[in-house]
Parts: sequence; C-alpha cells; structure tokens
Amino acid sequence: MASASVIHGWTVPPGVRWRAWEGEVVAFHPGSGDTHLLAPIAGALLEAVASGITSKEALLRHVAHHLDLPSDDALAAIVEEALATLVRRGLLSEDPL
Amino acid sequence: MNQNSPPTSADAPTPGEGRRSFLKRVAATTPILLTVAGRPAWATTCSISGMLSGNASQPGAEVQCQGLTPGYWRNHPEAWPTSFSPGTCKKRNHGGKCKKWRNDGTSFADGVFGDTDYDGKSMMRVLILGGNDDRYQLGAHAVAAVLNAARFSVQTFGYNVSEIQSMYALRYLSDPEGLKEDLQSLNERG
Amino acid sequence: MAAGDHLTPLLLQPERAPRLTLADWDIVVRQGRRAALLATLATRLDDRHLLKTVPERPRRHLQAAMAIAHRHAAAVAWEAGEIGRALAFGDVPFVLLKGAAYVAAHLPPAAGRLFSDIDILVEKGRLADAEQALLVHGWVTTHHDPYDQRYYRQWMHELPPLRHVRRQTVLDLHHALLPETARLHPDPAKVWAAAVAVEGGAGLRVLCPADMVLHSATHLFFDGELDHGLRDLVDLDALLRHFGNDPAFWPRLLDRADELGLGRPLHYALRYTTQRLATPVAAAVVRSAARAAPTPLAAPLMDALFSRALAPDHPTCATPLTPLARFLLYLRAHYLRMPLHLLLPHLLRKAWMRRHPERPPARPLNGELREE
Amino acid sequence: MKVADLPAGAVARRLRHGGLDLRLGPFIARIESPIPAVTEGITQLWAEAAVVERGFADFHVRLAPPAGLRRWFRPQVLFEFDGAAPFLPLPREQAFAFLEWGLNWCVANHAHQYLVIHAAAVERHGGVAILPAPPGSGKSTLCAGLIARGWRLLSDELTLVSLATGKVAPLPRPVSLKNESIEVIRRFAPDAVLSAPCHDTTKGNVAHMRPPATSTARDGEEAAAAWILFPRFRAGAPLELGERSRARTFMAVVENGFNYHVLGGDGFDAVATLVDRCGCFDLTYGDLTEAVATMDRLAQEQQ
Repeated sequence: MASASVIHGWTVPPGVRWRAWEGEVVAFHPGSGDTHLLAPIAGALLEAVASGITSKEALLRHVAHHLDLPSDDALAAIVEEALATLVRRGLLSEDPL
Repeated sequence: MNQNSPPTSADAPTPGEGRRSFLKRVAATTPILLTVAGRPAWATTCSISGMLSGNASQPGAEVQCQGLTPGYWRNHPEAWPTSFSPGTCKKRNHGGKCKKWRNDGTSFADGVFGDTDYDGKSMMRVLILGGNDDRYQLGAHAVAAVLNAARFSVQTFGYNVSEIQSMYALRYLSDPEGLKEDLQSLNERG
Repeated sequence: MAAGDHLTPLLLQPERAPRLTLADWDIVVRQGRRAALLATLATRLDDRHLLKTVPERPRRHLQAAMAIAHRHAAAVAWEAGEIGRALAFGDVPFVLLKGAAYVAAHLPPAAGRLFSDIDILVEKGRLADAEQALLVHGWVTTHHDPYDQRYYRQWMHELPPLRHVRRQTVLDLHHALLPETARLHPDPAKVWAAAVAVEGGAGLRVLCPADMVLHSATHLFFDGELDHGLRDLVDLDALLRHFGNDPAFWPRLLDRADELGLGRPLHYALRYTTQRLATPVAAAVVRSAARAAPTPLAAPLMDALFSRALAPDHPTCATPLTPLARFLLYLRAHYLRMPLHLLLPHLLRKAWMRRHPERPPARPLNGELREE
Repeated sequence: MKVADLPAGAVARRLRHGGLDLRLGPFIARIESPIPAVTEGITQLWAEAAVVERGFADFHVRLAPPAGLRRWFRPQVLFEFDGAAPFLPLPREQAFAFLEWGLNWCVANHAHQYLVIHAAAVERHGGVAILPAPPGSGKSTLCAGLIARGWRLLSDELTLVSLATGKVAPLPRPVSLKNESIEVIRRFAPDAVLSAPCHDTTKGNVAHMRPPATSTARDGEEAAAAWILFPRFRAGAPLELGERSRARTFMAVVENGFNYHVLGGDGFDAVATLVDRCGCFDLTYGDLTEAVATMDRLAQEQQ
C-alpha cells in the first residue's frame, strides 16, 4: 500500500484528558467516553506526544531513554503497536507531517 | 499535568530484572491495562438501578440475554455443545477436574476460524492460553462466543455460530482489541 | 397555579425568565424535562445571558440538562464514526437522519438536543449487507420475537432497532422514510440521490436541506406517536429558521414537497410552526403549502388534536381531552402506515402483548400476517 | 421545622394530600404516598429532616399501589418520578426502601452539579473519608460503626463531590444494613435507632439505621475529602491497611461513578482532583472495633 511510505506524526486530539501519577497514566476520550489505564509504554508515548514529540523515531528514542531500554527492533515493534492502539482508541491522532 | 514526571518503579525494570526480560514482560501486556467503558449517556441500560443496591428494575429493559464466560467453558467441559469437543484429559487433579488437556479436541481452526495464530491448538487449549500467547484473551473469548452461540438460541445469544465465525474472521486482524471487547460483552451478559 | 403549557412561551420568549416565580419554575422544569426540551431551554437562556437570572435550585436542573446534552452530542458524533467504520467494512454507503444529522452537520436543532437512538438510511438493496456489517461489529437486534421480525421486515421502512453489545447504543436502520404500505410513500431513491456530504464531516452524509425538513415533518405528522411532538416541532422551527435565511430555499422546499408527494406534511409543518412557535415564514409560502391542506371539514379536527398533542406530555398541561387526542393521533399514525386489514390484527396483538408480555396469543389473531 | 415537630397525623395527611416537602441535604423532595409503611419510615428514620415551604421541588415522587387486580392478592408498590414509573413495582413491604432507592436514582440521574459516586462518606476533624465499594464489602457496616463512634455521616450510598467547590456535600440518610450486619451494629452501638428488619427476597433481612441528629443538623456543611479507602470485610481476617496506587484508585472511583459518564471531561478532572488530594488505601478488616480504631488513628494523624 502506498500509505506505508507516508510519514506520519502524532498529536493528542482536542478533548482528550490524561493524568499521570508515579508514572501510571490514565486517559479519557470524550467521544467514546472510555477511561483507560495505560501500560507503561503507552503511557510514556501519550505523555511524549503531548509534550510535542511527534515523529516515530523521536518517540522511540524517548521511550528507550525514559524507560532505560535498548532502542532496538523489539522495542520498535512494541512502540508501533502501542501507537496503533492509542490511535484506534482516539487518544492520539495520526497526522501526515 | 506532570509531563516530565521522572521514571519510577511502575515503568522501569525492577532491580535485578534484565532489559530483555523486562521487554518480554512489557510485550506480554497490552498497551491498555484497564478500560472503564463509557456508558453513552443516551444508551439504554439499567445498570444504574443495579448499582444503587436496590431491587428495583426498569421496565422493558433487557430481554433475557445470556452468555457464559471462557472460565465457565474451561471448567465445564461436560457442558460443551456436542458439535464441539474439548478433547480428552491427560492429567486430573485430586478433585477429578482436568488439569491438562490433550490437543485432540475440535481445533481452533475448525471451530472458530482457519487462518490464525493459534495454529494447531484445540479450542480447549486456546481457552487455557494466557499471557503472551493470547494477549487480548481474544482467542479465549472467541471460543467462548462460539460455544455460547451453539448452546443458546439466536434469540438468547444474538448470534449463531457462523455469525461469530465471520465476526472473528473479518476483524481479528484489523481490530483485535475491539473485537475481543465485543465478544467479551456478549459472553458476560446474564 | 394555573395549569397549562408554561414551557412553549418561555422557549419563544426566554427574556420572560426573570419574571418567573419558584412555583413557575417548579412546573417549567418538569414540563421541559418531559418534553425533552429542558436543555434546549437552558441553551436559549444561556445564549441570552439569562441563565444567571434563574434562581439557583431550578438553575441547577437547567445546567444539568445542558451537561447531559453536551455528552449526548459528543457520544452521537463518536457513534456516527463507529457506524461509518462498521459499514465501510461492507462498503455500504449511508445517510444520517434526524438528530444525528443535526449534530454531524452542526445545524441549530443540535443545540441541547437529547438522543435515545441514531437513525441512518441505506439503500434497500444494501440492507442485508448493512445488517451483516453491523452484526459483525457488535450490533444485535432488540426484537427477538419472530412475529416482530416479520412485521418489521415485511411492512416497515426500518429494521427492528439494533443495540450495540458493548456500548448499549441503539441504531435504527432505515431503507425508506415511510413504510411501503403508507399512504404517503416518497421515493427513497430520489431522497437518496439528493443527499449531501457534511462539510468537514469525514465522509458522513445527510439529507439535503429541503428533504431534511420534509423528513422531519413527515416523521412528526405522519409517522410518530407524538410523545415528543413539541420537541419535533421545535426541531422543525429551528431548521426552517436556519435554511429559510436563504430566499431560494422556500421555492425549492415547495417544489420538492410536490415532487415527493409530501405536500400534506409540509402544510402541517408550516401551519403549526408558525402558529405555535412564531416561525417566520412568508404568508405566500404558507398559502402555497396550504393547497395540500385537508378538507375544510377535517381541518378543525386536526387543529384540535394537534393543539393538544403538541404541548408537553405532562399532567400540568393536560386538558380532559388530551388523552383522547393522543389516542386518536396514535390510531391515525398507524392507519397512515398501513391499510386497515393489516393494521387491526397488528394493533390487537400489540394490545394483547402489553397485557401478557410473557404469553404470545395462543392462536394467530389473523392468518394474513403470518404469511411469509 | 423538622418532621419530628409536625403534629401527630400531619405526616400521613400531607403524604396523602398534596405531598410533604422535605429538604434532604442539598435537595428538596416532594413526596406523596397513601401507604402507611412510607409514613412510618419517614416518621421514624427521617425524624430530623427539615420540612420546607411549598415552592420549587427538585424531585416529585409518589409511592402508590399500581392499578390492577394484583393489589388485592399480592400488594405491590410503584415508585413514580413526576408521574412516570421508571421501575417495575415491588412488594408493598419494601415501600420505604423503594423510596430510598428511588430518591437515589433521582439524585444520580439529575444532580449533575455533583460527581455522584457509589460510596459512603464520613467525616472527622474536617476530613472526609470516601468508602467506595460493591455490596457485600462491609462498607455500610463500617460506615454505621464509624458514625456510632462520632464520625459525621455525609452519606451511606451516594457521595456528592461538588464540581464547583471540589468538596463533599452531605446527604445524610438512613444507613441500610443487611443480615449479620444488623446484629453486629446492635451489639456495637446499642443506642443506635434501627428500623424493624424487613425481609427482602433477594437480599435477606434489611434494617435501616437512623442518621445521628448531629449529622442531619449539619447537612448543609460541605467538607474536603481526605481519604479514599476501599473497605473489605473478611470474617476473621487481621486488619490490614495498604496504600493503593493513585491511578488504580482513579479507575476504581470512575467505575463507581454514577454520573461520571454524563460529566465527560469535567468528571475526569473532578476524579483526578479528588485522587490528588486524598490518601488512597485498601482496608481489610475482620473486626469492626479494630477498623474503627484504625480510621480514628488516620483522622488523628491528619489533624
């Protein structure tokens, strides 16, 4: 698919609320009304996007640094899945850069 | 909001835990640990009265919808509809309950859908899977939903077996989490 | 305290609010809640900065109603997206109807509107695909009784309501605006062809302005059971005021009513919105629509019935004749849906099932309806 | 004027004709009912509630026998909210309990100036402990035990967190006790006023404990939340007070929110603020005296 070559960035859509306590992140989506408790990596990603980090590479670096993990393919796969889930739940939106 | 909260115990490897095993542990959890579903303010639901610890129930609410959970089907192999087999037991505990199942029951591929990750496993074995092998508990809920559809009438469960099978086939790749939540809602009614 | 409709005058002239006593509010809040218009009233007061003039106790109820309406709007917008996602799976195009359309298209009736379901329209030929796609995504029928299923599928313009297993939201899937057996049967293909995309609405579509008004009028005067009659009239009023800003809208509306055979509902819509809600409609337009009025004999009766049924359905507004008026309009709505020889057995069965919900009639009340 | 100040017979008369307007915490309810059990419940258990002048009422409720033949052989009662019946009828014996549940429903469905949580709330030295819990967790027993030892009752069932002030508003109403709890409280607090237990087919025996007069007298006084504490009664269990993660406390409060889903983002913020300012604990107990002592200690430390 052509979309694979499009470079995406992420933003937190308006209306999404979130809070972090001791590294645990909860988030609310105003449309679905769902409230989520995020796993550490998903939580770190949401916080990072909200703080202005938007590209996949930068997010991967941020998570690796933040959680003190090697920035390798295994982590990249987890980050990718977490981003997809956050997008599906409306907690992040995927925007072409 | 505390965007810059320092990493703490919750999201860092525990002391003595290698990076690899931490990654493995993280990979075994889903990105979302827990969801409290929004009850759209306009949805018809009677849960409010239930929560108010009263006996009062609302008129016209809920037809007698029913479903049974994966746990039920795991512990009640005798209740399986005849068109599906849990297989034979390899090891029993003292109470006579089966602790370990042979992989000779109806396969997941036959009972639910042919082209999936659970290659070769029986429905019972998929019910028992956990953690990394069935991260969203999607397989377990799919098996339970198929068994529920076979056990109950369409009027009671809302779906027949082939409808559950196509629901699974059409969504397990694109929307595993949403699919699991829908199936779970079906299995946990009643 | 004099009985009567306290709500409509206040909706029309919110600036009267500061003159109301606590005892007045005691009635207004209840009538507003029953008519599903409390949030609409609150919004109108808020727009004019009058909310703060309302005494604290009733004001809390107005604000609470606004909070609910805000959530409804957000949830409906999200749900419309979920429906779109599900139907995209089956490649089934659809059009949002009624309240969901007002929200999606940011039309004035959306302000403060409450919801109990979402209505969508699909082409009749795609109905089975739509049903399948929705089923796969968790929408299950609410009517498990085979009689009901048959009744809907054979005679109605919509399927029995679907409910989402997880979110518990209700969806009405239409393939026409009115039943095929109905006295009026606007061609669904024409309505479908004229539907328009919502600006910035992520692929969502709604009826074109004239059809939206005609559908709302048809629903109120030819289909509904009028429990929210006043709310529906308030919708119509808001649509007419909004679209009517464009002078070209009025001739288009009249032509379209002719084309779809919906002159009578349009006549009622213009007659009662102008009479009861002072909707600004040019006299010539009202006259033109009145060509489709009922016979001079029937007209006073319809006025008498609608004047009662278009008040909030609350004991404080009821006159001794209100229950009769509502009952006659209920019969009329059914009569307009299908010929008597089909209707009577159906109503008998409905009455029976209300008394004996656990026990379907032992013998078929009428063989005709049981034919496949 | 309080219910207890009305002359004999006046409560029944007003309930029959035109309604009795009572102030219950922040709300005014206009109650109508021809049923003696309702009069009795109000006279006995709501004796301290304020009777107010006729004006605006938040909730217009009526408990009356449903129409139809059943009334002669299996008497029932219907709860009406402003003329509509949101629930199916219940056996007549449960009329007063139905009034309590019905009013809870009214509050949960309309009082969106508050975040309404399914939880008990009690206060000592200015700090409120919120006790959210599912039925069977010993929440009401602990709540009854605490108010019998001087804690102020804000509510047994509905905790009202004001969106405007962030504080908890009192709605002191009778505490409902089930089965063994009735005996436990009789022994623990012999002076407490309890209604005669009524038998209820689904829950066993239910009795109501009258809120202390001092709590009712202060039912206009909001107080700040200090703890969110999840009680769990296990027979014979040693007392255990464990800290609980804030994020998980947040999720549990959300789960127990009656109108969280109506409030949207405001609800999220309200729960977050609450969790921010509160100590969050799990409390497992097997002995009521011990549990009350632990709570007293928490309140002391806070002071």
